[in-house]
Amino acid sequence: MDTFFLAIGVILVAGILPLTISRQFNLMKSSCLLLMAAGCVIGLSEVLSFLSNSGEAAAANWAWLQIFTLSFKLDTISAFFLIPVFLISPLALLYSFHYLEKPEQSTRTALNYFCYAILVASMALVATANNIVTFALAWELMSLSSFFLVVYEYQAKETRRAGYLYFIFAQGGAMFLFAAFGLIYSHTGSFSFEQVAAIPENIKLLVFILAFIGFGSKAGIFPLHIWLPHAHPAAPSHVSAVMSGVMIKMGIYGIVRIYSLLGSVDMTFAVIVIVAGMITGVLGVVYALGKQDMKKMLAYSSVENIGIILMGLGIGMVGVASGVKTMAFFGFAGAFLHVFNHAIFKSLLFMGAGAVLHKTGTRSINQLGGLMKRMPTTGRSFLAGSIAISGLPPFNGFIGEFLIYFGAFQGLGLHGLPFVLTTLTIISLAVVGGLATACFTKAVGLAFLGEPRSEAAAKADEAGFTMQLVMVLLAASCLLIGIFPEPFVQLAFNGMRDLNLVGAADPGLFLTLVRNIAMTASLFLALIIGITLLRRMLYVRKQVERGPTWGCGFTQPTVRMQYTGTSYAMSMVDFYRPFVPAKTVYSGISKIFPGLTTYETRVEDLAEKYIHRGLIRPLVKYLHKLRWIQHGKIQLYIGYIVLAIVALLIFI
Amino acid sequence: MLELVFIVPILTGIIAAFIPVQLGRGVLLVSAVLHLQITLMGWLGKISPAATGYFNSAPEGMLVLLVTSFIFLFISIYAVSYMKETQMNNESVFIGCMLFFLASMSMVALADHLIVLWIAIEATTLVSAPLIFLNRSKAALEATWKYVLICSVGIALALLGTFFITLSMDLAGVDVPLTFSSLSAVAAQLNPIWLKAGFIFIIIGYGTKMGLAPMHTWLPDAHSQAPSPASALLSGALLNCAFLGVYKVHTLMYGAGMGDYSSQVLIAFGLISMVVAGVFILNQSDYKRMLAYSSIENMGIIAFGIGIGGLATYGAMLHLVHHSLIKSSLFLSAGNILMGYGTKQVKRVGNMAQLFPKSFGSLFAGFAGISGFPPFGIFISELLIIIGAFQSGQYLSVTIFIFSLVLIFAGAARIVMRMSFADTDQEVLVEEKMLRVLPSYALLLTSLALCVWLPDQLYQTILNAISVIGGAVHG
Amino acid sequence: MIQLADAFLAVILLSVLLSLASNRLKALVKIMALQGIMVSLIPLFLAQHQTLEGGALLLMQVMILIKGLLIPGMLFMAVKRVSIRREIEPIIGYHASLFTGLMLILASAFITDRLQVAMPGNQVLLMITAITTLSAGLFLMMSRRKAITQVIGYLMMENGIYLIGTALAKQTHTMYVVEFGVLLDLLVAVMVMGIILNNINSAFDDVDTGFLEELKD
Amino acid sequence: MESIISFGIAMLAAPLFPGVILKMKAFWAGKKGPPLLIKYYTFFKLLKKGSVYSNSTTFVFKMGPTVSLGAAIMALLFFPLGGTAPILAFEGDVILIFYMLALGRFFTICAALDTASPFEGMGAAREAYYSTLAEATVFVILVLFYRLSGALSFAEFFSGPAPITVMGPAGALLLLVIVSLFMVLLTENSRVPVDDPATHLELTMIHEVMILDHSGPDLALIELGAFYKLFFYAAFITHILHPLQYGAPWVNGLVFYGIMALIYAAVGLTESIMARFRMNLVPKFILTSFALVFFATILTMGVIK
Repeated sequence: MDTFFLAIGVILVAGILPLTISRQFNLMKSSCLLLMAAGCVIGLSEVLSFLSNSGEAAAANWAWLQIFTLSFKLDTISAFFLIPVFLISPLALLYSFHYLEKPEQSTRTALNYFCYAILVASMALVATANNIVTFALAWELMSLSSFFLVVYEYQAKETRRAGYLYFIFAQGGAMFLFAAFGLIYSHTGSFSFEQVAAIPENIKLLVFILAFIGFGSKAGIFPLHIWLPHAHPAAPSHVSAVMSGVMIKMGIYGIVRIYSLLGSVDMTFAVIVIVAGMITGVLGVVYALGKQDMKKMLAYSSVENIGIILMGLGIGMVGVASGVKTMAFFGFAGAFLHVFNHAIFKSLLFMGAGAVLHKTGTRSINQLGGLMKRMPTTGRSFLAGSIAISGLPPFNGFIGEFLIYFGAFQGLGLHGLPFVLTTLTIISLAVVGGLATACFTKAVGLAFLGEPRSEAAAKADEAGFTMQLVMVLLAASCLLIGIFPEPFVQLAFNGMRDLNLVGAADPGLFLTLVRNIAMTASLFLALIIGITLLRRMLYVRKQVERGPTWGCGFTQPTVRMQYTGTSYAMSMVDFYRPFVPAKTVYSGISKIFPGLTTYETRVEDLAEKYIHRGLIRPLVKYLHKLRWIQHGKIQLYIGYIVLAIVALLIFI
Repeated sequence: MLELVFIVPILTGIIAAFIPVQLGRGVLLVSAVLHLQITLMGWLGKISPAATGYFNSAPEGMLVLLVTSFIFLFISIYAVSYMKETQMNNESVFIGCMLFFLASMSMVALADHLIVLWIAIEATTLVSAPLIFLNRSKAALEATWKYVLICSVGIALALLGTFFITLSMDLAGVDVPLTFSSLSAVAAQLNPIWLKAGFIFIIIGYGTKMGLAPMHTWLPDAHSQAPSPASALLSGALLNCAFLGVYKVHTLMYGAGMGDYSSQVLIAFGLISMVVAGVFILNQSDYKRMLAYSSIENMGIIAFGIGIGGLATYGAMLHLVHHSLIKSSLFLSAGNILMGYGTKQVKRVGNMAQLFPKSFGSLFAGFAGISGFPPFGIFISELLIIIGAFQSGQYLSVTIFIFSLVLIFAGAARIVMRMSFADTDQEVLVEEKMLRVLPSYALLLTSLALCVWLPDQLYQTILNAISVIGGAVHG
Repeated sequence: MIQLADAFLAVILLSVLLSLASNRLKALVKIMALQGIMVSLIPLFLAQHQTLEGGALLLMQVMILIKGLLIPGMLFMAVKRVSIRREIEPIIGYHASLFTGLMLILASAFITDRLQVAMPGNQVLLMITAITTLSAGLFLMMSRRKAITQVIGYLMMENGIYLIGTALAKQTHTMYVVEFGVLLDLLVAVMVMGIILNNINSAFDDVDTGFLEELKD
Repeated sequence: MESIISFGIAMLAAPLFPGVILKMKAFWAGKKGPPLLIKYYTFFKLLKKGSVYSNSTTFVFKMGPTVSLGAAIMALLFFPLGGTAPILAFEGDVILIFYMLALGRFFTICAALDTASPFEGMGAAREAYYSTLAEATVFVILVLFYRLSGALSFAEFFSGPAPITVMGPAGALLLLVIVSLFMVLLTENSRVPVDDPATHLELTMIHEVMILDHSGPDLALIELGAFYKLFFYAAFITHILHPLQYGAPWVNGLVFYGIMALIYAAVGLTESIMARFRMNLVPKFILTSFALVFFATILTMGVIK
């Protein structure tokens, strides 16, 4: 545990140091980076060695403010969730070296690094916090620091709006958590997490629901996700990478943690999680498909992946509740692994989108195109990330999804509700998988392939060195994990050790399965290489020419005739119409010789629309009516006092 | 002779009225330091009240005294710079009234006798009225008028309540001095009906002063119109003093076995205050009024916490301390902003992060603190109150409580973000002077420091204060 | 003696009703002076106050001085200076006010009746008068537009509180403090209000509270 | 060894069967039609040619044919062709296979978008759309099969002691599956009524329009991949129709290819008697297939305890 705190200390120093030397811009950046890397490596080594040894959970306690203890415990679940924290954070910071390259904004950059370090440290503390107060403290610090990171580019109105929305959701979610904690405390009479399992069953359910809402608002569960597609695009890309890749996983961590603490085998928990997961997954990906803003699309895709993770957890919970051990085991393992994998490819994709934004100044897919030639490294990495996030073999995204599928299939032998749930989960996973493929073919195909749709895209060039380096690293690890999944699955496996409900399942089945997948993946790669070689041979001494694209008889095709993101996605989005309201703005043609006409289709977020229309607006309206009470008339003010007395005297 | 805490400021206040203003500023600072020193000596047990029939050093009083004294020191530092820069024309009135104000509040903190407490609270109204009226604008006039009239009515009712308590003594045939310390010993014998009536009138009366809705109506006007150091004092110290009155009567009720009733009343007032504050913080256009409503909210939180009992009382007391520190800091920042931008309108202030970075820092930190983000203390107090409320099974109340917290947060965040980040065409009129910025940071840092390390003596004092009403901490 | 006390109380009640019906400010101030003196004299006739000490007597004299002369005198000056004679269009009209006054008396009688069990001595009329005065004072503050009338309402309310105090409390060691408190309160509060009144007048050329409704949300 | 031979035969025979479709269509149209081996001829003709690449394209364009062919071959590797054990099999391979096919589609779509042609974009969008729906159907079929066999592998579905077949105890349910799988076959392989590979109007195509810019050996690889994919689906249906458990491998093989020919003929028949759907009817068509298997799956809740 000491090593862990050493790591936290180093990370904090990495944050504080830039504040003192913000004048030397590059020195500041590199020193912060070095310290952060050092801290994270220390932390990572501690965590990994902890995971690989079957040691007891390490704990540390300090007395704080007389009545509290700051209590930390490193068990395998925390350790597993710490891996992305320590892995992605330094990489994203390295990426930011070339991303934040305005020396005139050195103070702001320093502050950004400071908040970044606080965020990393607080995430690590969230994952190890072992009592109510410690958890709440770390959680709130995490929200606050990430808020500052989101509003980094505060000049833009959009950013301010996004920051505001995030702030509200962060605090609102925290309040639900506090409520859950309050409920826990009221039954255990202690701040500690240890006795949580002792509270009555019906209260457990309430605690779980409250905590689920609280954590869900951080993780981005539908319909609590609406801050996500605003905040992630608004934040600088290294921050979105960490927020999307790592921070929202803390919400998942919270759900896993509270589930494990409650230690209840009630099916209701599973139903809640699985249903939320299905809705989140399917709607997340449909919205992602409908969005033409690259970072927004990625944000919705994070929502989708949270849905997949929840489905995995839900399958695990169904397994626990109905006593099917393999199902439980595979469900949780899949969810855990997907947490890890998603951290890698989502941060990769955000970095790719960030590089594009950095070089072209636009996030709109409809303005991009042809970047694969202009930004080859970024393009290739983004392609790798896209395949991975679509859950396709032989990349890492498939492994997690496969485990979840496998777990879900194990549940098909059940009867009644569990059977229906697992069937629906499998269908949802399939639909999500298909749509994710559609979504990311759109991203790759329209932003990186084809011809540039705007001047800015045509003039783009490759991103800075550190940015490329990080992306290549991440892309390589996507493929690596896909082909050699065994150690990583083992990691997830070890991570679940302290998830007391699951118990030890048969690792043999697991490992055979994983080895089979690995073998198939390698075989597939070999096959592809083989076919490629064959293709080379077929082209030996053949005439190969270059020419314009076949225009099907159109003599003067322009780049503007290319399919856009909107047109690509619209029929699919249309299919989900009632849940995905699309708004069409069409100016129409009224004259014989039509002038400038516009046609635009936008996908609106159902949750956002209805929360705004059905909740916020009426609430504000009715509260606004109450403002009458402060009307400035002193006579009535005295009347209030009299009224208060009368009211109290009546109730005497 | 702990009475020195109010005798000294009275004397220096009188002196300040007769000497040149430059010296007066010095007198203000010296008195503040002296006051803090006497307070600390009182805390260390070196001196205790001499007129024991009228004053005593009850733990809750000592807590309020310390907070008042502490923030007064920083406010006076700020005020010195503020006076210089605003070219205040009636500075001696300002200094004198500040000192008298301090004296009257210290007296409230020490008062043990019911009537002395009442007199002292009434005195706070009267000596602070000139502070609010200092600008001599029409709006200030209106605010002062409302302040004086509404508070006077409220306090007159509190007097009636005090009569009822003496009556409850007489009817029960209890013959003890009319002090809280002796009454609480015999509280169980008091006539319950008249004690209850007394409680009602006193909570209405002092509640008016404390800013509990629906008797809060004067507060936003007064706090927004007063010059910023005075607003800081009004919000940070005066409200606590009024709360002290409510709290002491609540202890009597608790002692008499009617704690449930008074708790319910406190919870109700607390929640109404929070909801009302939420209503007005949402879409508020004047940032000083926003802060004023936030004070109403926080008084509501304190009342709620006290009403809930148990763990929440500890939270409420902590909340009192931290709210005073943070809110006075916020009012000082608001003063800087007002000087810098020359307007109280939220929509005309903007881009503070760039134009007004130091005040931006203190404003935003203060906002984060008041909204319950760590590392500031309100995080702990709110958490404790919520936990306490769950523990006592007040599910409906805690739902409203959380709802209003979120509501207020949403409203305040909008305003603060608009001021900090949005564009503005307003020019900055005055630069940020160190002397005006440091006090608000110092106050925030104190809250932060108390969140890292709470002196045992402070902790013990809070425990002593709340043990009377059954408040305790476990775990 | 008791009859005399009742007569005094009747006069006080009458003054309350009169003040509710009066639209002339000068008359109102005069009524208040009368009421103040009557209220100050009441303790003389009460059973539990039979043995008046020197201190109490002195205090009573001071009270008469302040309530009967000083404050009304000040108000009178204020009325003169602001050169307004009438209360314009009260929020609740004079007839209605008068009617409300009567209702208040009824209500007070009802409340007193309810409280009977818990009261010391047997001062039913005193209690009725006290509550009426108190509530009428509040009513006056709520129903009139001129700031000066509101000060008068406040005075009336204080009178009521003082009456309740004397009615309920025994002449014990606490009493001096009570009376001292009331006096201090009255004196300082009304003086502060007077100053503000003056300022209101010079700022707005009127003391109509209609001008004082700018601060709102 | 048996498996490898069987696989080899399949690899070689796959281009033969599309010829059956053409013959069938010609028969119904009263024409003579192209020779049965037409697909082999065109394949070798294409291999001999060179290629023209669009200026817009990148390496992704060239990866399209490679990956789609690779994915289709992978699918056949795991399939128990003609009752022989597949070359590769493990628990859960079905999931992997269908995801492999999705990977092939991913690259086909990307390759189409790489050309910057509006028509190819259109085709890509349709392909992506319809396959998301078809995928759901496929996975419900897997759910049903798991219910029936308790396994997640083609080998165990069809070659175990209790193979899944219409002749088996749950035959009635499987009839529904066959119908729906046939619909998936039509969809995934771009046959009429979902798509018309023989039309002339690019606007109405799906798969054909996506590969407009491919030429020479690239096109040949794509065609080959398409044959294998079609073969895979047809084999899938064949196994459900009839359990290939005659003991002697060559009997199995003969029966297998006989039924295969029938299925291809059925495809040809469908193409002859039906016209291509309007685009907005296609989703309904696929959803029908989904509904059929979903219904079957729900029925298992009662039938199989």
